[in-house]
Amino acid sequence: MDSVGYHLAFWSLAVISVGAALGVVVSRNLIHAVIFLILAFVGVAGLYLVLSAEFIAVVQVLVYVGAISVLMLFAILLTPRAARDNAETSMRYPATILMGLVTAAMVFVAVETDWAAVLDDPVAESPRVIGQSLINEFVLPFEIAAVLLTAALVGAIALAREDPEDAPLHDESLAMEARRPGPHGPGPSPDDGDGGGSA
Amino acid sequence: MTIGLEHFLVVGALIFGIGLYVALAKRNAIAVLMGVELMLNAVNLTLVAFGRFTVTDVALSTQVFVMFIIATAAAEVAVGLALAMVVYRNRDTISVDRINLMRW
Amino acid sequence: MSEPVPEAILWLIFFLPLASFVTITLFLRDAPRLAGLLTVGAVGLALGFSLWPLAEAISGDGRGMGFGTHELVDVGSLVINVGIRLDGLTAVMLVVVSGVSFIVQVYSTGYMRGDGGYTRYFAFMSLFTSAMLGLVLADNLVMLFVFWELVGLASYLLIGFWFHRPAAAAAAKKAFLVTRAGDLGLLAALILIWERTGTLDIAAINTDVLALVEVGLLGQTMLTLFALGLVAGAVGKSAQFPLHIWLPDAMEGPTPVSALIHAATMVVAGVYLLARFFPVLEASATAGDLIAWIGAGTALGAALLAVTQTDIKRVLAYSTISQLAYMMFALGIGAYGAAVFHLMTHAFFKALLFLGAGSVGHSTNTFDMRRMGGLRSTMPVTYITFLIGALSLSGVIPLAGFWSKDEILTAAWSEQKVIFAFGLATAGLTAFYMFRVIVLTFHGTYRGGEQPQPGEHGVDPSHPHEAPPSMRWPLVVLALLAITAGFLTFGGEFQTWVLGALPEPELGEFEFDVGIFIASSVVVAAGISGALALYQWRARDVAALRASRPLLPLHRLLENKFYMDYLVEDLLVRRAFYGGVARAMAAFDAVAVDGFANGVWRGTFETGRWGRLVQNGQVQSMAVGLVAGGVIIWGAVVLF
Amino acid sequence: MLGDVNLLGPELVLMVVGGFLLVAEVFVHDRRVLVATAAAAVLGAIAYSAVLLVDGKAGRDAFDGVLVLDRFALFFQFLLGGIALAVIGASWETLARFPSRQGEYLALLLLSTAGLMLLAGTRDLIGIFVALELTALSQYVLVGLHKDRLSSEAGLKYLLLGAIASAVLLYGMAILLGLSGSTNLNAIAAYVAGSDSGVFEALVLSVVFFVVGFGFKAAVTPFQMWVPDVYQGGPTPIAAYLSVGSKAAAFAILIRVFVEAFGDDILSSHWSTIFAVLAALSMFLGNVLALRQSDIKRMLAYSSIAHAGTILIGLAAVTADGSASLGPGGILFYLAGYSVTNLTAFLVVIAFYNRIGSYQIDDYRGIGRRAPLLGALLAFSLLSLIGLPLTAGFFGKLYLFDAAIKSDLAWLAVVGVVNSVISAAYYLRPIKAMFVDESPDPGALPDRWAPDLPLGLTLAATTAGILVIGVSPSLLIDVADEAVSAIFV
Amino acid sequence: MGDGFPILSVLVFLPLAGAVLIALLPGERVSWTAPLFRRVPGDAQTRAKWAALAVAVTTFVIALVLFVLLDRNDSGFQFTDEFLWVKAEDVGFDISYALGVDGLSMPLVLLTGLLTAVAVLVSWRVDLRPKEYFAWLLVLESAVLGVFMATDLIFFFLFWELELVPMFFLISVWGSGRASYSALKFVLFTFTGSAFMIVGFLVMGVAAGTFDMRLIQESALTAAVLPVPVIFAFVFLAFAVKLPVVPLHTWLPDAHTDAPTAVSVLLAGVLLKMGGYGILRLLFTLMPDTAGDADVALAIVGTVSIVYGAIITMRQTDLKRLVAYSSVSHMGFVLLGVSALGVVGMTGAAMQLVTHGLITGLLFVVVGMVYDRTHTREIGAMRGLMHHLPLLGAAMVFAGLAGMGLPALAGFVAEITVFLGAFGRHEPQTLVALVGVLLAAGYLLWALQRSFFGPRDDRWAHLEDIRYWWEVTAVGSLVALIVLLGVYPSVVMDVLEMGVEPIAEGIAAVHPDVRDSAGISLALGGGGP
Repeated sequence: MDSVGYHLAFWSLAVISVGAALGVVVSRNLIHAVIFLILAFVGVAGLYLVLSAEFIAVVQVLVYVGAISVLMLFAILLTPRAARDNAETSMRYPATILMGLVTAAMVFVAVETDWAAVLDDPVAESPRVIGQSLINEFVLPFEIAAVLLTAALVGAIALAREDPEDAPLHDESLAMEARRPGPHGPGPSPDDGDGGGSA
Repeated sequence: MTIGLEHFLVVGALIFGIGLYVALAKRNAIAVLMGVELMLNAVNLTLVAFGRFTVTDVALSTQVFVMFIIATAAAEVAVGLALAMVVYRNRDTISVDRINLMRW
Repeated sequence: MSEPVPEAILWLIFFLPLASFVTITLFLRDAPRLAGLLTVGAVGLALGFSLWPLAEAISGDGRGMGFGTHELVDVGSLVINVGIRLDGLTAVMLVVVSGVSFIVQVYSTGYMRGDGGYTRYFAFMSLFTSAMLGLVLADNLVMLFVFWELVGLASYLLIGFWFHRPAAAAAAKKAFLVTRAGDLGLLAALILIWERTGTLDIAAINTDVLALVEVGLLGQTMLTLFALGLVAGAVGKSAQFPLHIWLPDAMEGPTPVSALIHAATMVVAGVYLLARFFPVLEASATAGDLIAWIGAGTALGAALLAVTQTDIKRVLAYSTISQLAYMMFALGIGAYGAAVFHLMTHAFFKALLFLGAGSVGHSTNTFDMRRMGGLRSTMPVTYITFLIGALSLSGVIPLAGFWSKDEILTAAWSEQKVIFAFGLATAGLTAFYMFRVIVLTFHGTYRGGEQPQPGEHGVDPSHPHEAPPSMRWPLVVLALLAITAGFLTFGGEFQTWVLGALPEPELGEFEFDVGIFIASSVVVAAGISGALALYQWRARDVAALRASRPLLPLHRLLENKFYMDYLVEDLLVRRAFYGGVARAMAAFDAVAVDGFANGVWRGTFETGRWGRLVQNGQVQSMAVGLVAGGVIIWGAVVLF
Repeated sequence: MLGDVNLLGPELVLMVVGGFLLVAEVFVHDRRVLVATAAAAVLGAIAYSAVLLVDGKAGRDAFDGVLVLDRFALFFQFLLGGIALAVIGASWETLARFPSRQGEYLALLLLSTAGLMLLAGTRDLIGIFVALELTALSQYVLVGLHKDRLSSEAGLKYLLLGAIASAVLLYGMAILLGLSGSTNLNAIAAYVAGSDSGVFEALVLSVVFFVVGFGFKAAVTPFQMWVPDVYQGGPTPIAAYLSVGSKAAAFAILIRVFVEAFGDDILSSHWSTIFAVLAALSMFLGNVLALRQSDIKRMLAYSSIAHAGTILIGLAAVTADGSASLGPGGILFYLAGYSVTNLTAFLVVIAFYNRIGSYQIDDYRGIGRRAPLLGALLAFSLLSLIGLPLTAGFFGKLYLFDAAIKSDLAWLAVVGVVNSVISAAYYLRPIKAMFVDESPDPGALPDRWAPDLPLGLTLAATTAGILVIGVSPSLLIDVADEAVSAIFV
Repeated sequence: MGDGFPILSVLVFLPLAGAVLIALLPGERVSWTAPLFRRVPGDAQTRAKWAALAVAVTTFVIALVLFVLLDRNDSGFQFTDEFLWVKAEDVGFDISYALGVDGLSMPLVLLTGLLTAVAVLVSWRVDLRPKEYFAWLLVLESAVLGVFMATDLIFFFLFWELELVPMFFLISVWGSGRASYSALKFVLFTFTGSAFMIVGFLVMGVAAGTFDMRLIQESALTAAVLPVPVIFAFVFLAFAVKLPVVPLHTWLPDAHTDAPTAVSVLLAGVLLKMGGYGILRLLFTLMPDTAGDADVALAIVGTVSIVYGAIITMRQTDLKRLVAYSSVSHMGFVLLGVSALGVVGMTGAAMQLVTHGLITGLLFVVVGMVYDRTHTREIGAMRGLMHHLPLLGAAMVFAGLAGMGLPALAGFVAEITVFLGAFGRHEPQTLVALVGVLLAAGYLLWALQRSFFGPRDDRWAHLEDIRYWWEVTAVGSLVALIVLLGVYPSVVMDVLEMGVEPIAEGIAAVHPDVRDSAGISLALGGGGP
């Protein structure tokens, strides 16, 4: 269990996945960010292998690397006029602090909690078992998930496709544009005259 | 020392944090989605780790859980990207800084 | 020995004028003649009926006789009754009030003829008469207070009768407020006595209070406070210093009103009140001395002020104040009978004087003596009667005024020499200013009166003429009374009736002190001759005399009425209170109190307005809020 | 197994018909058919629940405890079914704006409703998660379905935030799973009851992440920031749906998880404090920020935040003593009352928008004179939101404040009443605009105001609801009480 | 009596029904009822006002009959009419629909009936949206009647809140000046107060296990989650706002100034009374011990209200505002009276409620009539109105005199009773309060002098005096009652005393030192605090 390979595998994979995740953060170009993301996914898949969850690892590679990442690449390519740089918003400072806090909290919990952990070999783990549990105790979530995927699929299609009535923007938004308060300050709302108990 | 549960949890925590940062700080909506995906991966990793290290049939339920998460994550991304497309069609941008017609 | 008066009769005396008031206001608004006649009739009947109780009182040596009481309010331990107390004092007051009122009503029918508010006038007059009668009939403090206020109301309405004159409206308000300031004292006394003794019945108070004091159940201080409250009320109503300032202004009312209300009846209510509670006053030395000194001071001060007035009614007004003060210090020094006696005589001759002044004004259309003169020839009856009144007031033997005043002086001599001195000086001054009035008004040459204001009814003053009979006869009757009323004192008759009203009645006796008689006569003669010398024969130039060094400051002082009006009205009320305190508080109310309430709301709304900035629509800021919330909560729970 | 499916009946009806609609939309374009089908489906679901109730199936659970059909779940099935019906009724004219997406719209509405019902009826973390995602994804699409600037923006915001929130929630679930070794709430409850201080931080972390995840759905401060934008941008019927439907389900699952799983004394003392604070925060933030809104949809959004706070009082009032069930009971009662009330308000807003094409309160000036009935209904619902007597809102607040006082949270009750005062200030503004102010140009106001039939019927129903609950609340009180007593076993 | 004919329910809901009827009268929007009213003559406004008058008068007559029938020897609630409304004992509160009148509430009910009728009369010329207007007036009456009759805390609160809605509309729609500002201010002030009140009620109900005000004992409240004084304060806040008590009074002048005449009449005439009534009915009945401890504070606040209010009134230049502020001063007497804790003081306070209702009602009626004619309320702008409006002027003078507590008029009886009752317990406060009487005379007479007296002013030549029957009726009835209560107060006072006695007994039970006067028998003289 404490074989060198095991150590090596864990550490390298951990470094890869975390490093790749950091790469998503630092890379200047969105495409590169996606590449790093894929790398991170792969790293996590490796960690699954280390955890001897082969089946999940496979799914991970298939779905994340195969589907999601590609999907994102497509999305990026489909939005040519949008900025391609991987820039950050003014939220980065609070985000940094928050990241620190959250990570700290999680690490604290991970380290300080006395988990009922055991180190001996895990119960044999096979796709079949998972499949069985899917159609036994977890059949209901399974059904729901199926519906969910359908819903998402159809929804995504409904959103993405061009419908005849969408040609002109809906007047609602135009009206909103017209009434939209200026970008600076809250802007005097039309009711400032008498909105309430004070005058 | 031996590689125990904590190690994987810490790795998960780190990835979660980084994902959070990406989600909170990146300007491009798609990048934000990437961040979310990272966070979900962290959760998955944590779950699988629990499945490996804490006894009983948790293994099953954890991995099943992960399955569901992966599935929904995919669905989420699909819908998200679709919405991003719509926004792009309307506004020629998917920068979260400019997606603020509505405020106050 | 006549048979006892049925209570109904007494009530009738009170209700007759009231009925006339109600009838007039409700039905006779458009029938002036009828209104006048009704009033005269009602009051006349009342007079007639009030002779019976008088006879009763005479035959019974004025012993008090109570009638059953009628419960008005009964709440918890508070029982408010209405009831009648009849004794010498009441009887005398009844006759005086209804009598003078009757005469004045007759006079008014002539005097007010052609005035727009004729009916209103008589309505108010009836109201006043009935209220005044009720006041003297009342057998308990609350009822007394009720009518006490009501006569004040009537006086307010009648002073402001010509409300189109700003001066009149102002005077009415002033009169009501100033007297009401005094009434607060009375009210306080009422509350206090009830709270302490649980009774409001006058007779009970007069007897039991003393009993309580003797057994030490009721503290001397409490008694004194009670007495002081009464004194305050009296000072207000009877226009004693420092609350005398309203009476001169009250002359804005029609002259008959001044005669009836502000000379003969209402203003003596204060004296009546103290006479009613004479035992209490006696029991509390402090209050007695206080009222004695107030009286003495007011008597002299008012007399001095009367000297400089040029308006005949104001002269009479100040003289009224001074005469009331006479009665006051009489009461203060314990000359109870004398005080009431003077009250009666004064009612007659002062009413006479006012009515005379009225008829003068009626023909000259002014009350400014500088525009009169020489009316002796054109208005003989008025002159003669006025002269009688003046002599009686000055206290010339054997007119009524002499006897009453003489008694007071006698009592003062035996009680308090200083006060006696005050009284004597006042007597001299009185004679002086009265003859000043006579000379300026009736002697010399006519100075042409005053043209009536446009839009007001008035006569052409160029040819003054004697008043119509309806105004002449009242003068004559009053003159007779002013001559003869004094003789009631012989043998202490009058005193006996009045003293009979006291808890332990005693017989009055007639005492005549030659020394005092000589003293007063000399002083009076001096006053009269002084006036004649100055104004008739012009021995000295008055104007120069006024300007002369020693007299100048005094004259200033008198012209400005000791600066009392200025002090009270301008400084105290207008500047200090209205312009100062009230203003500050109003500002405080608007800025601080209301401002606070509004401020809270304004604050909330502004928070709402600027707080919206948090929702800046940037999706990641929302996410930050979301996650931060979670972390903070976790930290909070784990750390604490 | 079949018995299990039977218990799943109501949701199944919705999911099946929903799926059918997705397909049918391709060849059926007649709005009447589609709407009728959807309505029928919801009615069928409700009927099914009724049958189950009458059948005495209440209290049974299925699918190895993943699904439970206790009175609590049934209560929410009826409530959510009613809400869905109302939303369908409200959507008639809205659908006309995207004819080629009517099918998806209705289908997703049904699916998300099914998800909400499952949420109220599941007792398993995985079940919770999947149900949550089902509703969430459908709602993301629904919000964006206008596909115009505002709608798409709202959809994207909702999705991004929702994704983050659910990621956080998932981490919480993961920890809980790792600790307790089970996804079943009962097992978790057992574990929590026996847990020692060594796992306290972890437990609290998962609890807090649950608060975040569910608080997001329930629109509780500080997880509420998406609410105004989404309500404003999304189709108004959907805004109405979110304001009552998601809220109801979110509170259902909050109650279930926190009472059933985290009901242990020490832990509950902690989270009841958390909820008390959050309740106060939500009320103040919602009400104060609503004061200056000029768009009535946005105003109602903030008000729904405030009401979420008020409802949270009920959870804060869960204490160890005998009256523990009072708070949750109050929540259920309040949710029912709030649903009818808020739906009425939104329905009138929709009716007005269909005529004047504006959500600006200032554009409501003078409407009360032209459309007295509609105006009166809006006014009535707003008064109910304030909590004036003889309305549903009154007894709701009474019930919750009563619960708060019973569990020694008088201060929270005071905060609550103070907030009702603040809320009065802005709820009165539309009323004033409609009935007091005069329209700047009365000529611009249309003559015809009558709403379309479905909306009219729905409006009548919801108004009746307000009145009934407001005048004789006893029945609902008993029902709510029974429902929650199913949780406290 | 509980199962007799539910006469009180009829009384409460008759106006409401009338309101509905009026709302359904055919008008510009309501057309479908037109056929039903084809026979009825007149336009919408005429129908509305006649209907309103009919309903109001009927209500008043019923109230009058009840007043006569009221058993003078039964100090409990009579004509009671109750059933369990909200049944939820397992969640811990039962709310009952419970109506009843006793000596304390009956006169106020009568007053409400009368003033509403008067309000309808003075609104005879209202032609702006008349249907809504009269409907709201009647709704208001129902709410107020309910407040005076409810014997269940929550039921009481229900009517207490209900009254806000009609007031909001009446002021903001038919008001003048900053109407909507004043309306909102009124609503928010009242609502703030009542918000705390309901908390107090809930705490009481939870502790006592019932909301029936006849069953709640203070002893039970000691176990409440809040200390009893806090409950007392919470509930008092609502009544203090309503009464109003300085410094919570600033809504009153605004509301009065901007409200239409009829609403001012009702506001001053009956709405303020809800505050005083509540203090007696709830605070003093349910928490006698605390009330007894709070007496000094109450007395001080009352005195401050009297003097402060009067002084502020002095400065007012708007006739209506002046009258409004005078109400602040007069309501102070109520507080002073109740703070005496004795029968006399509290009866005086209750009497003050009734008499002030009549007097201020009359004042507002007259001021309203003046405003309708001169279209100004600025005292400075008026002068010599008396010449052209003698009757109106007379009414104004009468009202003014009554307002300053002139004897033989209603106000005096109440005030002197208050003084007599309060002096024994609060000597300094009472003596200070006496000044209020003088000040009252000051501002009223001064206002009269400036507005009605003075030289003839031809600007007013065209004005017409009181001449229409509705004006005469409105003014005449009030005048007559003021005189009647002035010369024979027992008519009402005995009834009030009957209502107050149990309250006083309750207080005396826990505060043995309470007494009206030393002189139940003379032997007690000289004692006292």
